[in-house]
Amino acid sequence: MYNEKVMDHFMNPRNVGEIENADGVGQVGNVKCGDIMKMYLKIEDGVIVDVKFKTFGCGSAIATSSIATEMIKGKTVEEAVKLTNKAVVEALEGLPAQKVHCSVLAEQAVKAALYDYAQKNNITIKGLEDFKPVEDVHEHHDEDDEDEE
Amino acid sequence: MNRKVYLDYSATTPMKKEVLEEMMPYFSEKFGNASSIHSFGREAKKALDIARDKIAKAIGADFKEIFFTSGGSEADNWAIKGVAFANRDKGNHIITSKIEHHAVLHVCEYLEKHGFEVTYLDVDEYGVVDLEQLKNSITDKTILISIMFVNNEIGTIQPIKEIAKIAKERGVYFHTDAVQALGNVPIDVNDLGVDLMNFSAHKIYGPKGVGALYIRKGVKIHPHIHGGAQERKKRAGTENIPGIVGFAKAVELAVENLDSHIEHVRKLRDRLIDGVLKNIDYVRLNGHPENRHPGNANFCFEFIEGESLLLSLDMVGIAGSSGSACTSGSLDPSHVLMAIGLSHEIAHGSLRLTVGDFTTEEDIDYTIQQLVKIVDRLRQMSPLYEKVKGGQNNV
Amino acid sequence: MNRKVYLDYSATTPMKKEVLEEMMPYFSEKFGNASSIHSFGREAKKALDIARDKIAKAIGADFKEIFFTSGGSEADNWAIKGVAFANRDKGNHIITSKIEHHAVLHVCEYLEKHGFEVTYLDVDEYGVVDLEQLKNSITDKTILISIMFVNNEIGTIQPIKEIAKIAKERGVYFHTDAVQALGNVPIDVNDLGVDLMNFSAHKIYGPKGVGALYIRKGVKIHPHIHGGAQERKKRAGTENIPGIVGFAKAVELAVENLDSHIEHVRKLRDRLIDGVLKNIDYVRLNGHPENRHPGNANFCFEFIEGESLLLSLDMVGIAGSSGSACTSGSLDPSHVLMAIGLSHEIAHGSLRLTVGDFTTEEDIDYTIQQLVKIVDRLRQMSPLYEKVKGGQNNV
Ligand SMILES: Cc1ncc(COP(=O)(O)O)c(C=O)c1O
Ligand SMILES: Cc1ncc(COP(=O)(O)O)c(C=O)c1O
Ligand code: FES
Ligand code: FES
Repeated sequence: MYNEKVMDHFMNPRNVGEIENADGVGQVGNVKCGDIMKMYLKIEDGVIVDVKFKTFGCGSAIATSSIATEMIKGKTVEEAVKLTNKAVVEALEGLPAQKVHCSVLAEQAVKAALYDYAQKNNITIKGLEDFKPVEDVHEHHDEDDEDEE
Repeated sequence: MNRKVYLDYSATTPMKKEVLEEMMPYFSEKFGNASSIHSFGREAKKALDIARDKIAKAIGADFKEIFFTSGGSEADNWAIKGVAFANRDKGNHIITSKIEHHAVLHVCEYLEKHGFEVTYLDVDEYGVVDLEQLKNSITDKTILISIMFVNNEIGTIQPIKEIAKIAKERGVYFHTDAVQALGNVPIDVNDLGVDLMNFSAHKIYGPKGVGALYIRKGVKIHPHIHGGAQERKKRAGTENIPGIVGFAKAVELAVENLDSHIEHVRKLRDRLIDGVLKNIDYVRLNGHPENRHPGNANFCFEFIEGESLLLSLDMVGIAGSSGSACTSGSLDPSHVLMAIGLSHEIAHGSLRLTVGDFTTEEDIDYTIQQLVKIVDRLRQMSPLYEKVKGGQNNV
Repeated sequence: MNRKVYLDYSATTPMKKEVLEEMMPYFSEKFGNASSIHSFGREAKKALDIARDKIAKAIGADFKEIFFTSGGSEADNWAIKGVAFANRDKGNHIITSKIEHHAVLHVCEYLEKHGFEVTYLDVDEYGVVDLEQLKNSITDKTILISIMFVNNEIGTIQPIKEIAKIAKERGVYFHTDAVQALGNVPIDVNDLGVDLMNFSAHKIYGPKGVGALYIRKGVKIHPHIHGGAQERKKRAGTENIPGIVGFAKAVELAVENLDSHIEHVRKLRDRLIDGVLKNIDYVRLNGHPENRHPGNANFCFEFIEGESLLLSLDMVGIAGSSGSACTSGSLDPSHVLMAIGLSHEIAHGSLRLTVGDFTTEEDIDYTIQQLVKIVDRLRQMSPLYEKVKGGQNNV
């Protein structure tokens, strides 16, 4: 059901853990599946120098967290904000349709951590103006319920 | 890592050698259509009759009360829709439980859209239906009670005999889904007093795509598949003779070896449960402590999620399940675990391991050892575990 | 008398060696439940996907348009009931023909009891439906046309493409029962333009208890068996992997060898027809002279009755049928023969002989030789024959 890349990030997740005195911490959850993702950012001069995550979730949730941390590490805050779930799915070379929402969780966790950083430092980040740190991510993609009774 | 440990016998079983041997002649030699009057047909008909007779005898039923289907789900659908529509003039109320298999629940939901009313009985923390609630739910509109014999997720065995007694007193038909019961608990339809009961061959080392519905003589039920005169005009379609012959053999073996099977799987299952509870913290055993399927173990591991647990087990060759196989595509936590009162979060960390005839002690020990490692690894990643254990688990 | 000649390939076929070989690994080794996420399950799922893909390709359909069932009858039931109930808001009128298989006719009769109206189209003396009558029967209440591709008794092939065109023009769904067509005529769902089409594996040297329904993308149809999420949530039940794998292999062989199969059976069938017509008086060939199933021969022998003919043939090892196998329990003359205008008397003397891949020239010659003797013997006993032949036949 998952491709090799996803399984690799699931079995050998990169950047698992926590950062003490992190500059930004974000936690998001998905009501439908109950999964939770937490991101920690270390930011110096507007650059993400370290990132760690913890995830309570399915294989896809763990794999997307892992690859998302890789994708934003070393990036500027402005660049990291632009991370989309689509890019995460592409980086993982695809996810099963009913698992695409897990990647939304990863995007939201990164944004929530950046939002926390912005709040703490009293700054605004371009692209995060409308962000609401909600714990519930609703996006869901159900495959084929086309013409059920 | 080449070791393979199959602990998902409640999802399906490998066919036994004896079953396949029994089926072999019917594929290409004795291949006749049982409805044909020539020698090829009569040969097939004879095999069909013998198979029906074996299964009838195995559950104390009459030959004419056994109807073959394509599996457990079809039989559930037939039993419930068939009785509901045939008795619509008497009433439109059906009683079932919250922990039924989807082949019962989704049929009930369908019937609700078609003028029926359904009561879904609660279960206690062990998954046992409340008999008082059952009694109080019966009205003069009630035409059917459908309560499963053995739950497929948590293994809990229901008080079928008591339910049958209540149903009989109130003149209501009683159907029980015995897919997980056959071969794991003794079954006698008259002793139990049920009116309809269904089975599936592939759960008892028989072939996939075959099942049966027991319909007590006199029960008013609609035919299920219209067409030819097969199955006493109630279920049309050329009979799957090899499948039915294999099913009968599997039932025969299951009944003959019931005691030794139960002893074997119970011993290993208990070893598994003991090992897990002793070596892992924050784990809960779901289902009834004693009155349960002898091969079933169902755990909730707090702070971790079922799919990642399953995937990790799979990576070391261990096959388990989180709930029933047919819902594994779904994101919702098990309706059974919700019904016994677990929270979403805890229900999410569920793992069903079911032991079978080919399971060994080494399989169990290997599984315990791997589970300890995997649970630990996943908990280290979990933001929920962090809170419990405090700082000490930081990397 | 040990000679056995099987001439009932339209009732069922022996499984081919290649089919069984393909199935074997899935009974006891690769036995997983296709819904399980572990390696055993994925292995099963892969086999299922490959099988579905093979069958889709063989008929020019999309992978997602193939739904597995337990056989031809279940698929007929699903197609018709499923479309009827799902489109009830658009209308309640169904058009079919008088010569359909009972799995279609009895479903239509059932629907008539549940608020639907059914037009049963006439056929001409060859068993071909009347396209003008079809056109005139369509009303704005018509939601479904169901006309079989190849008739199972007299072998007549219907103008499916023309019917599909008419259905499309009028915005009505078109289902065709292709159980006897698969492997005997070329099939491409898009070229034909049908919306639903069903098949049965055991008619094409595949396993019993497996079939499929092709459902064109977008067709509004209700699920058939409620329960697990199998078959895109439309047909629940653990998939019969060995059966489905065998079915796919049988379809593959049938499509690959279509031309040589047709040539082989047509040659032998024509030899049979010629031999019978040349050597026996008062015999009639039923069905269309050219547009027919390549292996089908259907005769009426005047002055004698079908069952005694069948029994006599069986005594010399020849397996034939009088009409479809599933009505052999019935005493009524074939509804198909009545529809093509035969009298009760004549219809009663019908014999269907269907030739298949394992039939030989010797089988045919032996059959002709035996038929001559048997028909003569039975006629000598017949009071009807007496009248025709006058005193000369009295004992
Ligand atoms: C035309 C036709 N439709 C449907 C069926 C039913 O198929 P099955 O026996 O697989 O249910 C048959 C054969 O019995 C048939 O010949
Ligand atoms: C309790 C119960 N009922 C019904 C079924 C359905 O049986 P089948 O897969 O043969 O359709 C199953 C297994 O899937 C089951 O465990
Ligand atoms: S299933 Fe919800 S995050 Fe994966
Ligand atoms: S006399 Fe035998 S069927 Fe009527």
